Amino acid sequence: MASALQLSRDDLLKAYRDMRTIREFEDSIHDEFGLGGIPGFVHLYAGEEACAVGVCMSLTDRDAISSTHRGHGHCVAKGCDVEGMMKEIFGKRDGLCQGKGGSMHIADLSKGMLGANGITGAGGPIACGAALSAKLLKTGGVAVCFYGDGSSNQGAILESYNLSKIWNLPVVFVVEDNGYAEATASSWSIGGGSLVKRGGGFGLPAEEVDGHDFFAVYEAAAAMIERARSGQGPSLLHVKLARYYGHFEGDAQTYRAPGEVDKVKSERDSLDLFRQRVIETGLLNGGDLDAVDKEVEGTVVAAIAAAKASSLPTEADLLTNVYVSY
Amino acid sequence: MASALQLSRDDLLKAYRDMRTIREFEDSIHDEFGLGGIPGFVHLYAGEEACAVGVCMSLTDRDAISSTHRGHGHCVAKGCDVEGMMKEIFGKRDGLCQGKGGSMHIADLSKGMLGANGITGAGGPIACGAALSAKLLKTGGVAVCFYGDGSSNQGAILESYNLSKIWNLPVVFVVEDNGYAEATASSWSIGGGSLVKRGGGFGLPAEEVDGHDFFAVYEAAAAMIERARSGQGPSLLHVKLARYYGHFEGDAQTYRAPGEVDKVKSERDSLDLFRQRVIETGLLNGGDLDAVDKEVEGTVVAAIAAAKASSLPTEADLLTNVYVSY
Amino acid sequence: MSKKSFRQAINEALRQEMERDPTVILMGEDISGGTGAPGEQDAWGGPMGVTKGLFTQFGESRVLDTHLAEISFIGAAAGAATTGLRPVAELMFNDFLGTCLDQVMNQAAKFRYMFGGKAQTPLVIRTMYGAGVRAAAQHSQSLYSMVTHIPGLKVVVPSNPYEAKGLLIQSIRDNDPVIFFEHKVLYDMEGEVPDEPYAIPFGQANVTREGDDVTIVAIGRMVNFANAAADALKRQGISCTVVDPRTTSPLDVETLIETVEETGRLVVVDEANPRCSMATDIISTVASRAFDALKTAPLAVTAPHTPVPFSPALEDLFIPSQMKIEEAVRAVMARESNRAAAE
Amino acid sequence: MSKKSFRQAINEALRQEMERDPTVILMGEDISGGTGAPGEQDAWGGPMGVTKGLFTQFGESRVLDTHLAEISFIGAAAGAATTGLRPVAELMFNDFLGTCLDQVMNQAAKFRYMFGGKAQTPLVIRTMYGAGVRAAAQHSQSLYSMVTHIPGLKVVVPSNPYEAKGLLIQSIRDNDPVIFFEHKVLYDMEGEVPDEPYAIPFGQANVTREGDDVTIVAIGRMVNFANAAADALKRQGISCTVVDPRTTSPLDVETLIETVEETGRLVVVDEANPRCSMATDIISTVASRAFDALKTAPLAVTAPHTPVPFSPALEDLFIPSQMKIEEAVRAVMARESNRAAAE
Ligand SMILES: Cc1ncc(C[n+]2csc(CCOP(=O)(O)OP(=O)(O)O)c2C)c(N)n1
Ligand SMILES: Cc1ncc(C[n+]2csc(CCOP(=O)(O)OP(=O)(O)O)c2C)c(N)n1
Ligand SMILES: [Mg+2]
Ligand SMILES: [Mg+2]
Repeated sequence: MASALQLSRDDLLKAYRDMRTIREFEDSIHDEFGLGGIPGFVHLYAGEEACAVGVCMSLTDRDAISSTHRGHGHCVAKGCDVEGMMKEIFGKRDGLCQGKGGSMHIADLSKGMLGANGITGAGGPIACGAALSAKLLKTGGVAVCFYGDGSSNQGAILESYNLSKIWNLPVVFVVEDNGYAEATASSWSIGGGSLVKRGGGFGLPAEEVDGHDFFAVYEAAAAMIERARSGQGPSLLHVKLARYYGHFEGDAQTYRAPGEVDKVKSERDSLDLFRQRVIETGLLNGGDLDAVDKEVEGTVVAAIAAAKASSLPTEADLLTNVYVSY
Repeated sequence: MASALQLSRDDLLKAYRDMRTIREFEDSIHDEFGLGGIPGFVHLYAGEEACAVGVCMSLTDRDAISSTHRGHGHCVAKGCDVEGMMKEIFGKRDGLCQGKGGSMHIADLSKGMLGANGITGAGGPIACGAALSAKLLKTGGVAVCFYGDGSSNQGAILESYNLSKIWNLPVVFVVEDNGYAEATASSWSIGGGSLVKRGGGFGLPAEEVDGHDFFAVYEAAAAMIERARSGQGPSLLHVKLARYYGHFEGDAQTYRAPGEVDKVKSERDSLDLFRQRVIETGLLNGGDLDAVDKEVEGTVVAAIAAAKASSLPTEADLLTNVYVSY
Repeated sequence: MSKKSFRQAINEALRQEMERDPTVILMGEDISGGTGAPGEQDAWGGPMGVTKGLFTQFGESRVLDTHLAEISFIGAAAGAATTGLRPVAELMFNDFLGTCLDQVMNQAAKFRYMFGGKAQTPLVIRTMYGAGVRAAAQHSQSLYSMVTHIPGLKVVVPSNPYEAKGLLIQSIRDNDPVIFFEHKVLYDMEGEVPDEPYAIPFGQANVTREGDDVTIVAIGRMVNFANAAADALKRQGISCTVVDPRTTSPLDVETLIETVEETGRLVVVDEANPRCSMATDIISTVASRAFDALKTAPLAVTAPHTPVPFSPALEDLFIPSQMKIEEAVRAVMARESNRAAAE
Repeated sequence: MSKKSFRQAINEALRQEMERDPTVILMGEDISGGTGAPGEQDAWGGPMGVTKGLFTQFGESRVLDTHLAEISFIGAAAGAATTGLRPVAELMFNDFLGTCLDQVMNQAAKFRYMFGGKAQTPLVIRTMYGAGVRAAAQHSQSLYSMVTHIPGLKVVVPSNPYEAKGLLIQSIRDNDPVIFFEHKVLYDMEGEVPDEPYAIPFGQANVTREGDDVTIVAIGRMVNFANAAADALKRQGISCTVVDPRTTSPLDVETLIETVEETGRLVVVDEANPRCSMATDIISTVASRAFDALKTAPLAVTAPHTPVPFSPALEDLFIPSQMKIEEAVRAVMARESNRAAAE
C-alpha cells in the first residue's frame, strides 16, 4: 500500500500548496461574496481540503474526475488554473469556461476535470463513462467520482455503483460526508447508516476514512486508485469531514450545533494536522510551509485582482458554443 | 411467525385457486396470442404464481401493491376480476381500464392494485407513496412493491429503499428474480451478486426465499408484512423463481439453456409442489384440488368468451379521462 | 387585503389549505430543514424560505423533509395522491425535472387515462424556474413548455402574489396533477393579496391591460415586463392588450382569440427557449384559429436557443426585456402586410 | 443499391461506421442479449433485432449490454463521449426519456456551452418512438418535440430506410449529442438503400413531392402518410408539396418558407401530442416568417391531447391518418380567407 510518509518532499509541498490554495481561495471568495462582487450561488469547500488533495495526489491528467456543486477544491486539486477559475467565478470572458459556466460548472477537460455539476449525483454516470473510455481506449487512466452524503442517495449514484461493478470499470467513488445535505443531517438521510455497507451491497470494496487527515485519505485513495488502475474494478471511499461555511453563501446555519465548526477548526483542521504531522516527522519544516502560505496568498490575491480587471463577455458570445461549429 | 400450515382450509383453497387461475389465465393468453387475437405486448407470469399468491395472502383491500409489466399474476392475487382483466387485455370497453390500459396497465384501485407498469422500477416510489398514505392516514395498511431482478437496479427502486427506510414506511419490497431481465442474466446484472446484502446496505432486513414454494413465500412475506404493519418499517424479500414463457410473447429464448424450463416444470412447479404438500400433510385432498382445477378452467374459458364477445371502445372514449371532469 | 410578497402569498395558500384539509401534506428537500441535525428544525423552510413556519405549525407528519433523491419522493407524492393524500411536493428547481420526469410524465400524468378514469391524482408539484439570479445553466431554465406538452398534467405559471395565492389554492383543490411554476425572481415581489382563501379557476386568462393595437401574451414573470412595456407604449401612442394565460394547460384559447380579433396583432413573450415552446404554441394557435383577424405576422420575444449563461453580462441579454417587448410591438405596428396593402 | 428494410439500413449504418472508426461503440439493454446467460450471446440484437450480428462481428468491447438502469448507462455514454469514445446508446423506447432526462438535458446537451466550448460530446442516442403496435401509453409516445426544445441537442427523425442510413451515419460523425428517433412501425418498411456509406447533412429538408396548392410538412413516419395523401389528392386535382424536415433540430426553416411562398397554404402532420410540439413550432415559424405568403390559416393534423390508448379501436383514431391529412388539405383549400376575398 502507498504510504503517505514515503511521499517526496516535492509531493508533500505540492499537497500542502494545493490544500492551502483551496483554503485561501475559498476564504477569499467568502469575503468577496460578502462584498457583493460575485454573482450567483457559491458553495465553498473550505474545511474539506484534505479530501480533494489526498485523492487527486494519485491522479494525473490522463485520469478524470467528476465533481459537484462544491467543486472549487476538486478543480484546484486536479490542476485547474486558479486565475482561470477565479475569472470564471466572476463571470469574465477569459474564465475557464468563458464566463458561461460559473462556480457550479467549472471544467477543464485537458486536465481531466470533467466539470463541477449543479445536479447532485449526476457525476456518477459521467465518471463511469470516463472510466469506460479509459478501459476501452486502454489509456491506463482511472476516474474518480466525488459527491456528497446527500447526493449518495440519488438514483444516478446508486445505479452507477452497479454499472461500475458489472462492467468492472476503473472508477473510485469518493463520498464527501460533511454531515449535511443543505440543512439535513447525513446521520438521518442515509438509510442503514453505513456507506461502507452500502458499497458492499453492490459488491464494492469500501472503507471509511477521516477526511481531515490528508495522510489517511491519501493512503486509502491511493490503494483504491491503484486497484482500479490494475483492472480490479471499482471501490468506494467514505470520507468523513466538515464544511466550514454554510451550505451556500448566505446560509444562516441554524441547524448546526453551537460551536460545532469552531471545534473542528481548532481540533481537526486539515491544514493544521498536516503541518503538525510533517513537522513532527521531520519531513518538512515550519519555514517551508510558511513560504507556501505566503506564495499562495499572493497567487490568490493576484487571481482576484486579475478577475476583477478582466472583461465581461459580449453579446456575440451569447450564441456561440451551443453546437460545434463546422 | 405465521406458519403456512396453520392456514385454514378455505385459505388453502383460495391460495390454490389463485395460483391455478394465474396459470390457466396465462396459458390461455399464450394460446390466444398465438392465434392472433391479443393486441400489443404481453408478458406472462406462468411459473411465478407462488410469489404473487404467497405474498398477497397476507394482504387485504386496504393494502396496496405496485406491479410490473408482468402483472397478471399480481392482479389475480390481489383480487382483480378475471373477466375484467381479460377484457382489458383484449382492448374492450368494459375491461378493467375501459380498454385504455391493456396488459401492461391493468389496475383496480378499489382492490389496492395500483397498476401494472410499463416502466421497470417505477412501482418503487408509488408503493412508498401508498405506504405513506397508510401511515399518515393511519389505515393500518401496508404496501408491497413487486419488481424483477433486472428492475432491481433501477434508480427508482434503489432510491425507494432509502426513502422507505428513513421514513420508516410500511412497505415490503418483493424482488421476483426469475434469472433474466429480457435476455440478460441476473447473475451478471446484479453487482455483488446478493440482493440480501443489497437490502442490508440500505438498512432493510432481507431474506431470500424459494419462489416455487408457496409455503416458503407465504411465511417469509407474512413476517415482513406483519413487521411493516406493526410500524417496524420496510424490508426486502428476494424471491428466486422461473418464468415458463419467453420475456414477452414472441421471444425465441435462445439465451436459455436447453431443457432449463422443462427441468423446473418437472421438479419445482409451484402448483405441483403445493398439491404434494397439502396432500402429504392431509390438509386437502386430491379431489378438492381437482375441483378447483375444473372450476378455474371454466372461469377462464368464460372470461375469454366474454372478452371476445364484448364490444370495443368508440370514438367518444378517446378523449375522456385525460383529466377529472368537474 | 394587505400587501404581501409572492413568497408570503404561497406560504399563506399552503397554510390555509393545510388548515382546511388534513389530507394536504408537504414534502421536499429541506422544506422544513434541519431534520436529524443538532440545531434548529424548520431551519430553512426551503432554500428560499417559502415554506418557513409550516413545520412548526403542522409538525412532522404534515411537513416532511425528504432525502435528496427526486425519483423516489416525487414518485411517492404521486403514489400518495392516488391513495388518499393531497401532497404538495416541492421540486426545488424545475431543472431537476430531468431526474424525476418518468414519475411525472409516465406515472402521475397517465394514471387516470391509462386506468380508464379510475385513478385520481390530486398532486401538486411546486417548482422554481427562470433566469435572473446568475444561477447558470442547470438552475435557471423555464421548462413549463415541456410539461405542457404532456397530456394529463395541468400547468400553472403565476405572475404576481395575488395570482400565486389564488392559483395555488386552486391547484391544491384540483383533482389532477398540477405543476406549479414559481419564478425565483418574483419571490420578493409585493402586491395586494386578500387574507382569506380564494381560488382562481384554471383555463381563464387574465387581461391585465386593454388596448386596440396589439395583443401581448406573456407568461409568468414576463407578464410584469409586458405590463410595463404596454404602459410605456401607451405613452408612445400604441395601445396594447396584455393577456396573462395564468395556466398554460389548460390554455384559455378563447380569450387569446377574442383579444387578437380586437387588435389584429400579436406579440408573445416567453422566457423559455424558443423551439416547441409556449411561444410557438400560442402563435400557432392564433394563426390556425384566428388567421383572418391577424393584420400582420405575429412575433415572439423569447430567450435564444442556448442554455442559460452564467455571466451577468450574458444572462441579461438572454432574458426578454421590457425594451425588447417594446421593440417587438413597434415592429408589428410598423409592418405593412400585403393584406393591409390589399385592403 | 439494393432493397433493404429500415431495420437493415440502421444495422448497416452502425456496422459501417464501426468498421470505419474504432472509437464507435454501442451500448444498451440487450442490444446483444444473453450476457451472463447459459445460452446464446447475441441472442436478441435489441428487442427489434436492429443490432443483431454486431456483437458477433465486433465483440464485447464494442457492443456492450448494459444493466436495466438508464440514468447510469445513458449518462455513461455522455461521459464516454466527452473522453474519447463515440458511443451510440440505445434507449429502448423514447418513453424512457423520463428515467434519464437529466443526463440528456442537463449534462450532454449543456457540456459544450457551459464549459465555454471546451467539451465535445459526440453521443448518439437511438430510440424507438411512435404509436401503432398497441403498446399503450408508456411505450408509444412521440417525444421529439421535448428534446427539440432543449438547446445543444440535435434531433433526427428519419422517414424511410434511405433516410435512416444516411442520417444515422451523419449522427455518428457529428460532434454534438444527437437523439435519433426510429418509428417502431417503420422497421419492416423496405426501400432502396445504397450499399456504401453516405451521410445526409442535418438541417436540410427533403422535398418529396412538389406541388402548387398546399405545402404539407410531416415528421418521421408521417412523411409516408403525407406522400400517400399527396398522391391521392393529385388525383382529386389538388397538387401538394411535401416536406420532410429530416431533422427537427436544426430545422431547415428556409425550405419551409420557400415552399409556403410557392403554395400559400400549410398543413403540418405530427404524430405527437399537439401542445408545444413540432406542429406548433412549424406553424408558428411559418406564420411569423412567411405570413404574407399565407393565403389562409395553416392547419395541424396531430394526435389529440391524450395519452396513447391501448385498444386498437382507439389507437387507430389517435394516430393521424392519410384520410385526415387529405381532409385537412381539402379544408385549407376550401377556406375562403378574408384576405383572399379582399384581394
Ligand atoms: C438533483 C438535485 N436536487 C437538488 C439539488 C439542490 N441541492 C444542491 S446541493 C444540495 C445538497 C447536497 O448535499 P451533499 O450531497 O451532502 O453535498 P454538500 O453540499 O454537503 O457538499 C442540494 C439538495 C440539486 N442541485 N440537484
Ligand atoms: C425504464 C425501462 N427500461 C426498459 C424497459 C424495457 N423492459 C421491459 S421488461 C424488461 C426486463 C425486466 O426484467 P426484470 O425486472 O427481471 O423482470 P422480468 O421481465 O424478468 O419479470 C425491460 C428491459 C422498460 N419497460 N422500462
Ligand atoms: Mg454533505
Ligand atoms: Mg427477471
